[in-house]
Amino acid sequence: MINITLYHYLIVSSVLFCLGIFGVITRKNAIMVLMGIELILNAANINFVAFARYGNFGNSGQLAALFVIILAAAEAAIAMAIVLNIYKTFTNINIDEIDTLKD
Amino acid sequence: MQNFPILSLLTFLPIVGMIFILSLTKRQEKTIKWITLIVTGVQLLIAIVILFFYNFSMAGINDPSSFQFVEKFRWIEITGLAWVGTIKIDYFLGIDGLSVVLVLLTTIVTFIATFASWNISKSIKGYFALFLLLDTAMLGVFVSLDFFLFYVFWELMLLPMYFLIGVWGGPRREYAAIKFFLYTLLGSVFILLVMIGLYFSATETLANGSKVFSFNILTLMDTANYTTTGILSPFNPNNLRFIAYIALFIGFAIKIPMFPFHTWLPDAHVEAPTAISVILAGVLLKMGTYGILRISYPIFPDITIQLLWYIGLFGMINIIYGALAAMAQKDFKKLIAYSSVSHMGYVLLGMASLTTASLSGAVLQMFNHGTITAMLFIIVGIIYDRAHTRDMDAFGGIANQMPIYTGFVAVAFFAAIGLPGLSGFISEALVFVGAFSSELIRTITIISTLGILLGAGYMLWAFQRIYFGELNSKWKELKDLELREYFMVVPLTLIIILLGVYPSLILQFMTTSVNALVKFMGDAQIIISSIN
Amino acid sequence: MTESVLIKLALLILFLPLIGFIVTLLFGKRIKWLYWFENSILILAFLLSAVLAYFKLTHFTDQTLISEFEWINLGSIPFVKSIIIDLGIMLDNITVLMILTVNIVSLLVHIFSVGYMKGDKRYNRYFSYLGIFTFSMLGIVLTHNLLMMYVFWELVGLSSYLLIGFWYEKKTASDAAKKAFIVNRIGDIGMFLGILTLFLTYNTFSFDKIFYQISTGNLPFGTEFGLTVAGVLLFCGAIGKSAQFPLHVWLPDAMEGPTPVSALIHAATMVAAGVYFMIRVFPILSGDALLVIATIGALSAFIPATIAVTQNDIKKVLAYSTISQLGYMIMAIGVGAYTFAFFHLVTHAFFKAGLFLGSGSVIHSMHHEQDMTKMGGLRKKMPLTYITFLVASLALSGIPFTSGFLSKDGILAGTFAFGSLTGYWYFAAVGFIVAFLTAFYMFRAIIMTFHGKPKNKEKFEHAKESSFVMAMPLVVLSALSLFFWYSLNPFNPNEGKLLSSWIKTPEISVPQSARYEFMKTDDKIINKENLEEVTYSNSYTEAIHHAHYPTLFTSASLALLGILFAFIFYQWKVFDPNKFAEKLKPIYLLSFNKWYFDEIYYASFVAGTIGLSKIISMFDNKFIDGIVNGSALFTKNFSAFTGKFDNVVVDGLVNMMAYISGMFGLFFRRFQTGKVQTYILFVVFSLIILLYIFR
Amino acid sequence: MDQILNSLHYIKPEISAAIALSVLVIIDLIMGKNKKYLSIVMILGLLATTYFIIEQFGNSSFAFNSDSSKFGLLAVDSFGSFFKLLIILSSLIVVLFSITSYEIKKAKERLGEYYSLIWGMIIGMFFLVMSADLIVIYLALELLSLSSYVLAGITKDTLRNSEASLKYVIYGGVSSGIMLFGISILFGNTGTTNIYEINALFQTQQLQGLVVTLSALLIFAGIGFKISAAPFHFWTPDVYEGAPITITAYLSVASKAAGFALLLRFTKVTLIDSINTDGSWNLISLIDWKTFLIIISILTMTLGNFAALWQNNLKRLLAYSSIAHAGYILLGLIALSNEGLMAVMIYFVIYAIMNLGAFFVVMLIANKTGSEELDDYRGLGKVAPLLTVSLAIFLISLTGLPPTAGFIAKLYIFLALINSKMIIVAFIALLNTVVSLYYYVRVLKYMFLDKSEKEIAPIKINFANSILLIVLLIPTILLGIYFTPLVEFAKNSIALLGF
Repeated sequence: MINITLYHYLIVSSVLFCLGIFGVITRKNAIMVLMGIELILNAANINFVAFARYGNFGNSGQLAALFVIILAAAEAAIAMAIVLNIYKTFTNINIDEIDTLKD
Repeated sequence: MQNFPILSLLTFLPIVGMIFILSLTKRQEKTIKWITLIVTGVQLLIAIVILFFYNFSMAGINDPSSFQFVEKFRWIEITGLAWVGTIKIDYFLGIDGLSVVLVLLTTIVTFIATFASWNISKSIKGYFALFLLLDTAMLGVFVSLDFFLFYVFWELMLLPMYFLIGVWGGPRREYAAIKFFLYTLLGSVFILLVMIGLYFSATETLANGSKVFSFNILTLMDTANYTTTGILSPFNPNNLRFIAYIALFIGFAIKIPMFPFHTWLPDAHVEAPTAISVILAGVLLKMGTYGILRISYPIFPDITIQLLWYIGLFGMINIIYGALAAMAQKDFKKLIAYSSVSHMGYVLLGMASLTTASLSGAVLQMFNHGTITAMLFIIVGIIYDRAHTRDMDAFGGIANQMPIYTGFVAVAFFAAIGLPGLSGFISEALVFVGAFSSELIRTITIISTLGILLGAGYMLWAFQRIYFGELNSKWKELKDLELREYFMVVPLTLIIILLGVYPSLILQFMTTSVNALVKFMGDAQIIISSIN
Repeated sequence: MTESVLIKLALLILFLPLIGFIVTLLFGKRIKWLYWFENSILILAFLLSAVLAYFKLTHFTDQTLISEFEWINLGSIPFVKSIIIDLGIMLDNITVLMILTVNIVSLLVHIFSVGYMKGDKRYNRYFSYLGIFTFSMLGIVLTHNLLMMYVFWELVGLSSYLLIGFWYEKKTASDAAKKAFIVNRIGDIGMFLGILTLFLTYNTFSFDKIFYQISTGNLPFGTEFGLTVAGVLLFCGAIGKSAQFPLHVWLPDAMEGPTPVSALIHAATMVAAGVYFMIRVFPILSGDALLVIATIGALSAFIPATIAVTQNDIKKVLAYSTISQLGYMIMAIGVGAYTFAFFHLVTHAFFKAGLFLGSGSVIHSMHHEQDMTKMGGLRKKMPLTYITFLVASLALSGIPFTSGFLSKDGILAGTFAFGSLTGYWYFAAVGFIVAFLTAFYMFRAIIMTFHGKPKNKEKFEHAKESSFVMAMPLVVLSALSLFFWYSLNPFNPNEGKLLSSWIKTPEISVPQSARYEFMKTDDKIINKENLEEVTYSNSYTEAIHHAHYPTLFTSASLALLGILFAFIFYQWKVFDPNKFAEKLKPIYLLSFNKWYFDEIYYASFVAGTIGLSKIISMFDNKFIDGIVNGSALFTKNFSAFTGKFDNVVVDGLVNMMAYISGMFGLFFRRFQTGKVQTYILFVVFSLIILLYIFR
Repeated sequence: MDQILNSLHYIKPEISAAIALSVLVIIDLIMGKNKKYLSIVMILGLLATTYFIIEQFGNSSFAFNSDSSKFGLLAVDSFGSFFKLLIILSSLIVVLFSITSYEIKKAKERLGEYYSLIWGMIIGMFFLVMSADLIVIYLALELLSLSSYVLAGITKDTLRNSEASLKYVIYGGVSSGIMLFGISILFGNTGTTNIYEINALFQTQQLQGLVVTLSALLIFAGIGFKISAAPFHFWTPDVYEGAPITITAYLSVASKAAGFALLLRFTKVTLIDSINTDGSWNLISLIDWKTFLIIISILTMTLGNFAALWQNNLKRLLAYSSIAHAGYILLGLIALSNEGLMAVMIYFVIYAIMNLGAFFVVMLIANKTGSEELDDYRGLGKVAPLLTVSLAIFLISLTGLPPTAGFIAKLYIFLALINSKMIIVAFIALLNTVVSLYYYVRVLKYMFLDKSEKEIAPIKINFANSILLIVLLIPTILLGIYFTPLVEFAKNSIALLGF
C-alpha cells in the first residue's frame, strides 16, 4: 500500500488543471469547453482541500472548496443559458465557428 | 497700469469673442466676422497701450521684479502631501523685452489675418471660433512665465490649427493637417518630459518658509534653487541635463522648424488657407525660437554654451538648405514656405552667438520675418484668389495687369532679400554682426552669408517668372487690389519700411532685456561650471 | 555760410530726389505731367550742389565736415563696450565734387530722357526710378560710415535692377536685371564681410573712427594680414559694383535698359561707386591689398578692351569700354595714384555719359537699332551728334586737349612710376596697350556708325538730328570733355585747382610695415615749392614727376596709332577686317565671345546652384520626408498586400512613424482572430513565457 | 457571531445595494409589463447607496475578523470608498444612458433583469474593492463577472451580442479558474488566504520564489482579465464591440476600476516590504513585480494604441483605447509610490468621465444611425454639431492634450513616474500618446473634414440628454483648468487600511 502524500494530490490537481486548459483550447463543442473550465476549478478545489488537510490550516481550505463548488454551479448555469442563446442564433455550438467579432 | 490685469485681458479677450460667436447662429456671418475683427482690433490697441506703458529700463529675463504687467497668483495648490510636499502651480503672466515684441507681432499679424479671412465661405462660425481660440493660445505662450501654463497654451494651439488647416485648407489638407499635428505633438512630448524633470529638480521657498517644487520658469533659472538630487539639477553629478536640453531643443526646433524637422512646414503652408499661412509663418514659427530663448537658454546655460556651435551649424544649414530648396520650387507658396525655413535660420544663427547684437538681431528677425512673411503669404493668397493656381510658370507679365499689387510684391520681396532700407536687412545685419564677432561660429557665419546671395537668387527668379515678361492672355481678366487687400498690405508695408529706416522703434524695447540675457548666460555659466 | 548750413544743404540735396521719387511713383499714374516735378527737383538739386561745391571749395577747403546722429543703441552691453551705431554724412572736397558730378550727369540724363523716353507707357515711373537712383547715389557719396555705404550700395543696386528691367516685358531685360543684382550681391557678400571684420574690431562703422584706430596700431585680428584681408574684402564690393574682372559679366547685359540709364548708371555714376568706395577707404588699404587691387584693375582694363574690339553692338562696345576704363581707375588706386583715380572718375563720367547719350541719340533716330553693321554714314544726318560723339571719343582715347588725356596720362604716369619704384612694370605695359586698344575700338565704332555708306537705307532715310532736349545734354557733356575745365595747361593736369588744391592724397593709416615701400613716411620731405603736389613720399612724387613727359608722349602716340589703325581697317579698308579675323580666328572668337565668361559661369555656378537646389529639393521630398514618410515603394507593395493600407495611406497615414505604427498595429491585429480558444491559448503561452522570465 | 453582527455596519452600502436589488426585482415582478418606474427605482437605489458610501468615508477598520486574527475579511478604508464612489457614479451615469439607449429599449421586457444584474455587478465590485481575503476576492470577482456575462448578451437578438456573451463567459471562466488555481497554491504555501497575513509571512518566512511567482502570475491572470491588461486583454475588443453600448461603457469604466482597485490593494498589501518617508514603496524581493508590471504596462498601452490605429468601428476603437488607458494607469502603479497611487486615482476619475462621455456620444449617434462604423461618421460635424464637438473634446481629452482633463490625468501619472526616475518608461508612454493622437484625430477627421456621400438627416437629441452631455463635458474641460478639488479628493482617499 503506497502512502498517499500531499504530492500525489498535487500531481492529480496539476494534471487536472492541464487537462482542463487543454480541453478548453481544443474542444470544438461549447459544452465540452465549459467542462474544461469545471476541470480547472476542481483542480483548484483539490488543492484547497489537500493543502488544508496536510498543512493543518484548519477548515478554511474546505470552506473555500465549498464556495467554489457553489460558484461553479452558478457559472455553469449561466454559461449553459448563454450557450443556449447561441444555439438559437447560430444554430450550432461549435465554438470556433463563432468568430464574427474580430479584427 | 501695472496692477491692471491687462495681459489676461489681452490673452482671454478672444475667448470671450469665441463664446459670443458660438452663441450666434450660422447665418449671422457678417456679425461673426465683425466680432472677430473688433476683438483682434481691440487686442492690437491693448498691445499698443502696453507698449505705451512699457518701461524700457526693466530687464526681466531672470528677475521677477523687473517683469512688467505681472499677474501672479496661486492657481493650483495642494498642501499636506507628506511624501511630495505641497504641489503648486502659479498663474504667472508677465512680459519683458523678449516677449513684448512678439506680443505686438501676434496682435498685428492676427489683426491682418482677420482681413485675410474675410473671404472664407465655408462654415464661417467654426472658422472664426477656432481662429480666436488660436489667438488666445498664441498670446498665452508669449506672456506666460510658468512652464506649466506655457505648456498648456503651447498645446492648446494644436487643435485649432489642425482644424483650420484640415477643414479650410487645400486639396491635400488632411495630410498636411495631421502631419503638422503629429509632428508638433511629438515635439511637445519632449517638452513635457523636460518640464516634469525640471519640476522635480528645483524648489521654491514659499512665504511660510516651506520648500516646494516649482514650474516657475524664473525659479528654474536660478541655480541656487536646485536640489542636490534632482535629475536635472547641476548639483547632481549624474544629472541628465544634456539629454534634457537636446530633448527640449528638439521640441522647440520642430516648431521653428529646424532642419531636419522642417518637412511639415511646406505641406502645412501649401494646404493652409491664406490667413492661416499668415499666422503660421507670422507667429507660430516664432514660438520655437522664443521657447529656446525663454526656456532652454536661461535654464540650461551650461549646456547651451557647450552646444552653441551646433546651433549655429543648424542655423547655417537652415539658411542655405532652405534657400536652395526654395529655388527648386514651382509652387509659389511652397517657395515662400521654404524661404521661411531659410529666414528662421538667421534667427538660429543669431542665437548661436551670445552677443547682444546677434540676439537683438534674432529677436528683431523674428518680428521682421513675421511681418514680411505674413505679407508674402498674403501676396500669394491675392494672386491665388484670382488665378486659382500657384504654379509660377503659369504666370508672367502680371506686373502690367496688376501694377499696384506688383509694387507691394516688390517691397515684400526685396524686404525678404534683405534690401537695406527695409526691415529684413537690419535684423539680418545685426545677426551677422553679432555672429561674426563670436569666434566660435565665425566660419559658419561666413558660409551663412551665402544665404544673402541665394535669397536674392530665388526671390528675383520667382519675381521674374511671375511678374515680368509678356502677359499671359489667360490673365487678362485679373483685377488689381481691392479695398480689403489694401487693409492687409498697406500696414505691413508701412511697418516694413518704417522698421527698415528706424529699427530702434522695436529695438528699444528689447535692448535692456537682451543685455540682461547675455549677462545672465555668462554669469550662470560661471556659477554652474564652479559646481562641477 | 556756416558749417551747419552746408550740412543742411547737403542733406537737402540728398533728400530732394527721394521726394521726387515718392511723389512721382505714387501719383505718376494719375498726373501725366509729373515728370516735370522730378526734373525741376533735379535742376534744384544741381543748383544747390553747385552752391555747396562753391562754398565748400572756397571757404572750407581743408576742412572735413561731419554730422552724425545715434541710430541704434544696444544699451549697456555686458562684457563688451556699448554698441552704438551712428548715421551721418561727411563733407570733404571729394564729396562735393562727386555730388556735383552726379547731379550734373543726372540732370542732363533727365533732360535727355524727356525726349528719349517720349511715348513710353511707364513714362513717369521711369523718372521716379531715376529719382531713387539719384538719391541712393548721393547717399553713397555723402556717407561717413560703412553701414550707410552698404545701405546705399544696395539701394543703387535696386535702382539699377529696376531700370535695367524697366522694359520687363522683354525676357532679356528681366534676365539682365536679375543677373546684375545677383552678380553684384556676390561682391556685396565680400564687402559685407569686410565691414563685419572692421566692425568686429572697432565697434564702429564710421570712417574717421576706424582710420584713427588703425593709425594707433589697432588692427583687425591683430595682424597686418587681417588688415589686408579686410581691405580685399571691401574691394570685393567694388569688384561687383564697378564690374571688375571676374564679376564684370553683368554690365554688358545691363545695356538692355534704356540708353540714358546706361549713360547715367552703367557708365558715369553707379559703376564708379566702386572706385569712389576705394577712394574713401584708401587710407586703410595695406600694400598687399593695393597690389591685389591693381592686378584686378589691370585685368579688368585689358580683357574688356580686347572684347570691345570685335563687338558690333554700339552699346556693348561702350559697355566694355566702361569696364576697361573703370579698370584703369582701380589700377590707379592700386598703384597709389589716388588723385588721378578720382580725376579720371570725374572726366570719364562726363565723356562716357556723352558717348552713351550720343549713342542713344543715334539709336533713337534709328528706331532702336543698335547694331553698328547696319549703320553708317550718319555723319551727314546727325552732325551735332557726330561732333559731340567725336569729342567724347577723343577724350576717351586720350588725345591731347581733352580731359581724358589729362586724367589718363596721370594714371599712366602713376603706373610708370610704380613700375620704376617696385619693379612691377606690367601695370604700365597694360596701361599702354589698353590706351592703344581704346583708341582703336572707339574709332572703329565712329567709323562704322558715322562714316562710310549707310547699310540700312530705310532706317537711314528716317534718321534725323535729335531734338533740343536731347541735343543740349550732348553739347554740354562734350564741352565738359575738354581740358580747360580741369587745368588750363592742356599737358599738365597738376596746374588746375582740382588737383593742386582740392584733391589731396590722404594720410595713410596703415602701419608703416604694411605699406608699399614708397608710401612710408620716413621718406617724406615736406617741400611744397619744388613740386606741384606732395604725395606719400619724396621718391613717389619724384617718380611721377619724371614719368610725366615720357608717358605723355607714349600714350598720345599709341592713341594716335590706334586711331590710324582704325582708319586703315574700317575707313580706307586697306585690309579687310573680316579676312584678318579669319586669320586670327581663335583670338577673334575668344574676343567676340567675350572670353566665354558667361558660358563658363553658367555651366559652373548657375547650373551648379540650380542643380544643387534640385537635388536638395528632391532630397527634401524623397529623403528627409522619406525617413518620416517611409519609402514609397514599400508602401505600395504593402498596400497591395493588405488592401486596406492604401485607404489609410490616402487618408494621410504616410509618414514612417505612422507606417511603423501601422505595421505594429497589423501585427497586433493578427492575434485578434475572433476565436476565443486561440485567445486562451495566447494567455496560457504568455503565462508560460512570463513565468520563464520571472522564475 | 458577534463579530459578524458588529461588522455589519461596515457593509452598509453593500446591504443597501442588496436591498435595492431585491426591491427592484420585486417591483419588476409586481408591475409586470410596465417598466416605466424601474429606472427611477434604480436611480433612487443608487442615490441611497451613495449616501451610505459617503457616510462611511474616512472609516478605517477591518470587518469580519476571524477570532484568531486581527485581520478581517474586508478592509474598510477611504481607498475602497473612493472606488465605490467612482463605481456608483459611473453606474448612475450608465443608468441614465440606458434610459435613452435604443438597444436597451428594444429589449424592454428584460429591463428588470438588466438593472438587477447591474446591481449584481455593483455588489461584486463593492466587495472586490474592499476585500482583504483571496477567497472573498474570488467570490466578488465571480459575482461581478457572472453578472456582466449576462449583461453583455442582454439584448439577445443580435448575433454579435450573443457571441460577445459566450466569448466573455468562456474567457472569464478560464481566467478566474486560473486565478483560483493560483490562489490555491498560495494558500498551500502560506496556510492563509488573508492578504495581510500573507504579507506578514512574506516578510518573515523564507518562501520559495518560484511558487510565489507562479501563484502571483496566476492571480494576475484573473486581475489582468478584469483590467484588460495585455496579454490578458483578448476578450476586450470582441466583447466591447458585441455588448450593448451602455454595458461596454460600464465595463470599460466601473469594472476596470474595480479590477484596478484590487490590483492596487493586492500590490500594496501583499507584496510590500516597507514604505519610505518620501512615499515610495519597497516591494518584497521574492518576485520582481515592478519589472513585471512595467512589461505588462508597456505591452498593454503599445498594443492598445497600435491596434486601435486600424479600427473602423468606433466601439472597437474605444475598446482598444481603453486597453491603452489601462496601460497608462498601470504606469501610476509602476511608480510604486503613494504619489503614483494618487495619480491612478485621479486618472480614474477623469478617465471615467471622458470615456463615459465618448461612449455616450457614440450611443446617441448609434441610436439614430444604428451604426458605430467610422464610415458613417463622415460629415457628421455638419448635422450634429453639439454631439460631434463634444465627442471631439472627449477624444482630445482621451489623447491627453491640455487644457482638457485628460492632460491632468496623464500629467500626474508622468509626475509620479519621473519622480521615481523612470524616464525611459515615461518616454515610451509619451510616444504612445503621439500614436494615440492619430486614431483619435482620425475620428475628428471623419466627422469634420470629410464629406458624406449620402444625405444625412440632422441628429437631434432631447433636452435631458443635452444636459447629461454637458454635465459630462464640463468636468472634462474644467478639471483641465482647475483640478485642485480633484487632487485634494484623491489625496484624501489614498489611505489604504494598514498603511
